[in-house]
Amino acid sequence: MLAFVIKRVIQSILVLFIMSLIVFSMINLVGDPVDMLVNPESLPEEIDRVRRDFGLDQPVHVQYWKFLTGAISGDLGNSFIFGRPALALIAERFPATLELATCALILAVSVGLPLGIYAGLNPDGWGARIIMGGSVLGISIPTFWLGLMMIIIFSVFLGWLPVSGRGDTANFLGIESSIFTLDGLRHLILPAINLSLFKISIVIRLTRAGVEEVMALDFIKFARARGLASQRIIRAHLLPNILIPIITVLAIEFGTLIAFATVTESVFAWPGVGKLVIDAIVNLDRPIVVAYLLFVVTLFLILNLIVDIIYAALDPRVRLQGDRQ
Amino acid sequence: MKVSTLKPAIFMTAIAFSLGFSVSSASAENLKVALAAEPTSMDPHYQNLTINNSFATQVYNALVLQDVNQNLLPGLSTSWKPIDDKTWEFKLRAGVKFHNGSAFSAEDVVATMQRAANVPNSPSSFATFTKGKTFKVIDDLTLQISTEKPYPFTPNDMSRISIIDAAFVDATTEDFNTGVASFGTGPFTFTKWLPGDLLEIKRNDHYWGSAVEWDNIIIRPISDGTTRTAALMAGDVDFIERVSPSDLPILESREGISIFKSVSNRLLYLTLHMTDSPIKPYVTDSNDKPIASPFRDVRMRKAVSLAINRKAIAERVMDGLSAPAGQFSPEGYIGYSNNLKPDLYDPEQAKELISAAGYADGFKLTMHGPAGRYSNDTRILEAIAQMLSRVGIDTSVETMPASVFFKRFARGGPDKKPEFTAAMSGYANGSGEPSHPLRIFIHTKQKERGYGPGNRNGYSNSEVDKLIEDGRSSMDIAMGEKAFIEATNVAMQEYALVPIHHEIATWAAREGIVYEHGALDSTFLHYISAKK
Amino acid sequence: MKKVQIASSSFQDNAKIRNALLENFSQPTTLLSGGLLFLVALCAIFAPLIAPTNPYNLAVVSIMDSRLAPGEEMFDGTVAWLGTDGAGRDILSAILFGLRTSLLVAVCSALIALIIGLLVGLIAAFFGGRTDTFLMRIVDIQLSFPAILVALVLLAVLGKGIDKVIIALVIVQWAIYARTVRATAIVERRKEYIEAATCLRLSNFRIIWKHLLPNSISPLIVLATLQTAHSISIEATLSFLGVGVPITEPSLGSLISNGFDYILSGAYWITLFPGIMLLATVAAINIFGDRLRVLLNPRLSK
Amino acid sequence: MTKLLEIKNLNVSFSSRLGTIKAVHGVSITVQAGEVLGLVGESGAGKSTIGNAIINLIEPPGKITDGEVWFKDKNLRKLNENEMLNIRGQKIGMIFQDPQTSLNPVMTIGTQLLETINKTKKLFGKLAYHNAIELLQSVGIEQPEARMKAYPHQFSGGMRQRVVIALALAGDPDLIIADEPTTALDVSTQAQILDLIRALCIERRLGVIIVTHDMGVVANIADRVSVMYRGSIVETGDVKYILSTPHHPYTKSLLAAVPRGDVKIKRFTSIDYIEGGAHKQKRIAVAEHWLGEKLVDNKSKVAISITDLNKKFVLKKALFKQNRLYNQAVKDVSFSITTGETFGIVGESGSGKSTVARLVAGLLSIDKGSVKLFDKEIANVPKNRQVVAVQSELQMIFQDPFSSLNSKMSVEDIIAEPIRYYKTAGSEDKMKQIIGDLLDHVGLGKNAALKYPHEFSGGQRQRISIARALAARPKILICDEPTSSLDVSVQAHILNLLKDLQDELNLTILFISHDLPVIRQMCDRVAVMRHGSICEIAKTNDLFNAPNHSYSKHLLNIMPKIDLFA
Repeated sequence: MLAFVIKRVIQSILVLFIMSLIVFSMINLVGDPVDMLVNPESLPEEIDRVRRDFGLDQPVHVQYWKFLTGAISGDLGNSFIFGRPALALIAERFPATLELATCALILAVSVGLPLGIYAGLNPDGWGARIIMGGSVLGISIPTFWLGLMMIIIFSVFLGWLPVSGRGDTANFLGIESSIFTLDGLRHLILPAINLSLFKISIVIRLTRAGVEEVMALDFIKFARARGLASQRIIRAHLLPNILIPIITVLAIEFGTLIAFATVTESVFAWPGVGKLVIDAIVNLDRPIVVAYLLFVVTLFLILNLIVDIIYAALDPRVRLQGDRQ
Repeated sequence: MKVSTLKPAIFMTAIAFSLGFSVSSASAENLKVALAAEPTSMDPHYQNLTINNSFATQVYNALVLQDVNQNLLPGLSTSWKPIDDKTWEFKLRAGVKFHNGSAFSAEDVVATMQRAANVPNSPSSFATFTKGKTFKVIDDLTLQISTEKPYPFTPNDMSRISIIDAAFVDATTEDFNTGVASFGTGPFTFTKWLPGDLLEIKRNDHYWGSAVEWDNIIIRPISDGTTRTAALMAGDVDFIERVSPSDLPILESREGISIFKSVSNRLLYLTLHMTDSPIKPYVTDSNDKPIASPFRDVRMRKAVSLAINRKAIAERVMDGLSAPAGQFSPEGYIGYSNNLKPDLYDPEQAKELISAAGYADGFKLTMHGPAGRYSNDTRILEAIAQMLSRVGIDTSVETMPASVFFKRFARGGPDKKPEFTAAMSGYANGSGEPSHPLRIFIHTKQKERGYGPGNRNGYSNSEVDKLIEDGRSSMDIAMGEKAFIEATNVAMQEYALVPIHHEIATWAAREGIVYEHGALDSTFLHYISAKK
Repeated sequence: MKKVQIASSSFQDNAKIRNALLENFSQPTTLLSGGLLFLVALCAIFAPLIAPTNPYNLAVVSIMDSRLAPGEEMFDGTVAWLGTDGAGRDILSAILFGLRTSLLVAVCSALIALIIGLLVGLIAAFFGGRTDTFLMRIVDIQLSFPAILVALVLLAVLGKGIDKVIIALVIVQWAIYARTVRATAIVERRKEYIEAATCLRLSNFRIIWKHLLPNSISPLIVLATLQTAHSISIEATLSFLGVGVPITEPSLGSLISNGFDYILSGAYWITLFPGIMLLATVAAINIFGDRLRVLLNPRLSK
Repeated sequence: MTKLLEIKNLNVSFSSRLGTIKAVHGVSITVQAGEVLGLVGESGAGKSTIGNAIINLIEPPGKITDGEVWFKDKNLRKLNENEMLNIRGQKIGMIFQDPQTSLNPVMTIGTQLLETINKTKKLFGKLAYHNAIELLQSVGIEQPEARMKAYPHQFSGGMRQRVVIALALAGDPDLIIADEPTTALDVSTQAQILDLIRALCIERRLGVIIVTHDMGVVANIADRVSVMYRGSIVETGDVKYILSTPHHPYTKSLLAAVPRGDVKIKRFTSIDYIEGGAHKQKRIAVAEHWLGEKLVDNKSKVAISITDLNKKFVLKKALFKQNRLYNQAVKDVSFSITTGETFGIVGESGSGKSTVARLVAGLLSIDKGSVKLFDKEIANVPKNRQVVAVQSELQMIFQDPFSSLNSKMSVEDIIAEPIRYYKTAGSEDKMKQIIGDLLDHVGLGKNAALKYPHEFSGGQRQRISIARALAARPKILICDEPTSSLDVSVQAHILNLLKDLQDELNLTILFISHDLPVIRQMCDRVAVMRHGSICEIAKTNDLFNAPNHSYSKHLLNIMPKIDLFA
């Protein structure tokens, strides 16, 4: 187990290193952040000063080396635009994204799982057809379009829910979140649904596939032959066996939720990391883009690690080794 | 609710308290505003950026203020005058106190000037406005500013720098962001800032000028235009800026919404390359062979201008939110020339000019422009491409994110020269100083003298250059403006740039709120008031 | 454990497979989605022939025709049955041409990504050991980048253009294919027919090409369908976020996102019709892919 | 004796759009308490369907179309699903074929036992726990308290099957239906499990139905036997009687096909009753044929010579060598095979016999030792042309007929591959003719060439595999359990074919099998393997008559014997 974790950490650091190299050189190719920053009325020497101050006058490899030495001591550089540490900016915005993604995930599981089980157990019924048809729609509708439609319908025409922003937050047990206020919840509903819809569909499909697969296995048949009632078979034999793969997939999906929140956040003006990073990409605020990508990749790597550990904890057959497969 | 006298210490505590535990109950005196962008910092000297500057005017004052049409008004300085060719004297306002209670004096100005030019990590500093100026304190309320050469625009420059308490001359940008140092003399005090989410300011009850009527203003940044409109319609906010042109009809038809429009000084223009060698093959003949830029010929530039149906763009693309332009300034604005009118749509004459210039067989042109930088920028480009295609210039459009566009626009070609043959860009005069656009875009490029940094098409006319330089060294402002207008006349008739239109700035609010608006498209919150 | 497979009568097996095929292909959903897909493909291929106008020809499109409601007549007399967009393009024509662009982007990127992924996956599975570890780590790196962000950054680097969108989507997708292929191929690799081929001392290339590839490709076909649908969606999202195809040659996605600016002003048709087309196309591909999966996986078909 | 179960005229059919397949028709059987009924037949005969039909667990689209199932005095067909729940487990227990998949992998054995006891005996808490412990003891599981907490994967196959039996017994049923209960087990475990079932049957006076394809199992355990053929019962009677004097031609041929462990016979008697679709073998004159062209130049007397062969697999990877765990699959194995000889390796699963085959074939890398084919060293030498040439004279027939053929290639392409690759035929036409001849020779007929593997049954596929091997014109053939997944009747055909080929082509054969009777019929000499090492190498007759090594004796002892006939 320890060897496994150590090996993973080493691999992860390698991945992060390569990734930072790619992102760094890629962003450098794009444009010149100075053009975006300096006011056009400024004097030419002002442009040179900014370039010098940000170290942009140096060759890329020198800039990268500086970044790398800084990164080792936990400093990913200051945002060009905000002049503040990129990591601090991300950390500041992250709770909002986390809150959104968590709600979306909870929605995805609490809606997707029961529907998927139902569809898997009654594969030929009308209910299952409707559920599976719905899940195809859920996968097919682009998130942004749905988000905009939801704003039009629920906020503008019906006026039920607010259009954008995060709403009031409150502190509960040390967690600052908008879940704890009515206003916050009202703000959260639309973005969370918007973000979760795709995942609900994924969960439905995964669950259904899992149910169909497990139900065909011998041990289910044997359980029936032992005279166990269907209720018991579903609860005690089917569920644990489908939950293991689903939980592990969900952990990874959580990572993509956070990454995909970018779209939802820009539709609903949700003050999360996604919006920050879109703006950073547009404005070539390289430190933020690099820091964010490193942050997300780290998150993915950690989630992956957690997934493997959860898997080992849930499935008695699996033992962690130094190798993944 | 008016607090007449409050001890500074208590006041400080009150601010500190409100920082930690803000009360967000919605009362009638609170105003909720959605802006298209938020400042990048609460430090008024951190970045010389339009949104930062317009927000800074809420919390801070400069020596000289500008009204919504960029006319200069007394601010922390009550009057100013040149005492010789190289020196301006400013009389300062008496009895002004910073939000933290300390009194304002000439020392604060000197300290501010020192800080403004030297903020570490500033992505765009205010050094431009302090460079070459020496500040001399005569007494508490008198200040002399001297320059190396005669310079008539010192008051304009002074309108750009927010004055802070000398006690915070060494404060960091972070101190301003957290509110530790952000004490100005402006109509509002800074309450809290959750970047990306909201920004709160509170009325300064001790403001020296006319008081504002809102207890608190809550600003939410909503960058998407449709979402902003939806937020107003849904009642989430009371006031929005920059209504999307396409959303205007529905807002206008809706009960309980007022709309404010005015022609702004934001100009959209085409620049056409006019030196010998094409920098990249963005102009080709019908066999796709690169050719030299046809726009060296003034007839071709004129043809392009005549081929553009500005009225159609205003009506069809901008939903009426643009005014056809023939020069940098909109009518009634500094530097406006009465001799210049926007070109009228005349495709026939355009075709004739093209034939006369020898391009009757047509050619292929790729136009470039930024995406999402200006209102409807890509759509305008597309419309222009349609129009040019109709007079025989087979035009295609390439748009890109602003960050990429501006780099290539300025230095994308070989030897770090401008890359595009035809490109669309925008301009708005920030300082209200009339020579500004001429110095940047029209004057022959002379980097070391600070002339022509934005001259990307190689336009050069020594007569125009001389007029600009003369005007800029005359302390007689009226004389100077005449020279600038003359320079503008010549340059525009030679199509140094092809102006398209001035954007019409828009604001919308729920009924009962009025906004005093002018040629600036930024939003100044203290100009929002309740209808009496 | 000894593996004991009960050799059921082959003829019965055959009948089962054929049965499954027939049953699947005659199901209304399959027929409907397949038919729709066919229609969509036809529309895309023959767009220049069937579209009333050419929305990509700027000399024809006129801004004076902008935002006509469905059924109104354009300047040149053509009736815009589905209305026109903000630039004066006939929506019906724009949908047909946009569909072409969207499908081109999706199919090309899916195909190229499939080929790259196939190669990497097969090589990793066949040679195993260090080669496998090395290639799969690269796949891991690629997969740990969130797709939408990679595409965003890439397009910011590359600029707009159909070719660039395709490149971005390929980079985003290839690893998924590689991983899927490897998973299948590694199972196939252990099967005895590969050992038999090794016994014949065939070259590695031949074994991979003739034996491993044909047997590892079927899950990819399903994946490719679903990824195609997904690509269309991603392309639309990218266009929404401001990177993507050039404005003068809109895809379905950019039509929708452009049209969205007008929805509050009542010009619903600009975003609605392309939206419906997008939804129908993506849903049809997804349903078809789903059916295909059932079909190609005999275990799932009853 | 009282009738415990009586099935009258049972019909089961599977319907689909293409028509209805009658899986079971007109089946009537009875089982008495304390009696073991063997239900024997080859795959696809419908015997498992009967087992499922009794407790009404037929999966759709299968359906019982007619018949009655009387259990004691109840007609089970008249009961609804709720009433059936009280029959299943409580009155009738089931045991399935594969203990690996019969148990929920993520639930402890204890929980699975307790939930069954809760349901069937209505016992809870301590009482249920003690009952579970007792059950585990009764099926011969040691340290039951500790094992209660274990998960299925922590048991060996045999132990797991005992747990399955315990689960089946948990409700004190009167009847046990065991569906191929020992097929997935090793020979020695198989014997133990059968003994256990027999013992329980006597002890608890259970009625038992054993569904099996293995005549040996029936002979060992059953009191009476019903022989099934294509959904019908062709013959029922006392085991001894049926085995010694079968009446129905199917039963006769089935028995004739069972390899005998007691005496070696030249060929299996030809059985035409079974593989209905098989062609009459059309022999070709090998000596004058392309196939025999290279036969003359027999370079060496020793075809295969192996010394001190070693192979280990990594079980657990670790960063440091000393932490790694290995499985020594093959340890110091040496033997040599003379040209034209059939050499057998026999052993239980995991004994390393297949690994030896793959090492010789060059499919696995060799850790240590030497392998010579016709005096040419192939172990750990660079792959030059000569090595490849000698290696390609060795071909292999694999165990699983389903995975050993590339299903995406036509039979013609499969067989043509070596001919095309090495360009041994001269022309395409010549090649087609050769393929036709080969197919004729292995008894499939020319027409098979254009079909695909999935159109053939297991036995036919094994013939295709043989034709493919022949197309490479091998001198050595390695057969790795070539018939272990085939029905006995088909097995007999394939073994006959291999014998013929060896005679005609003077092939050297390395024959791997776990099945002693098959070894006896096929091999000249035999090596007995256990835990990666060879225990004993002997002439086949000597080994069977007078084994030296104790393990050989043990193996021979537990070999299922059908010595009732003759």
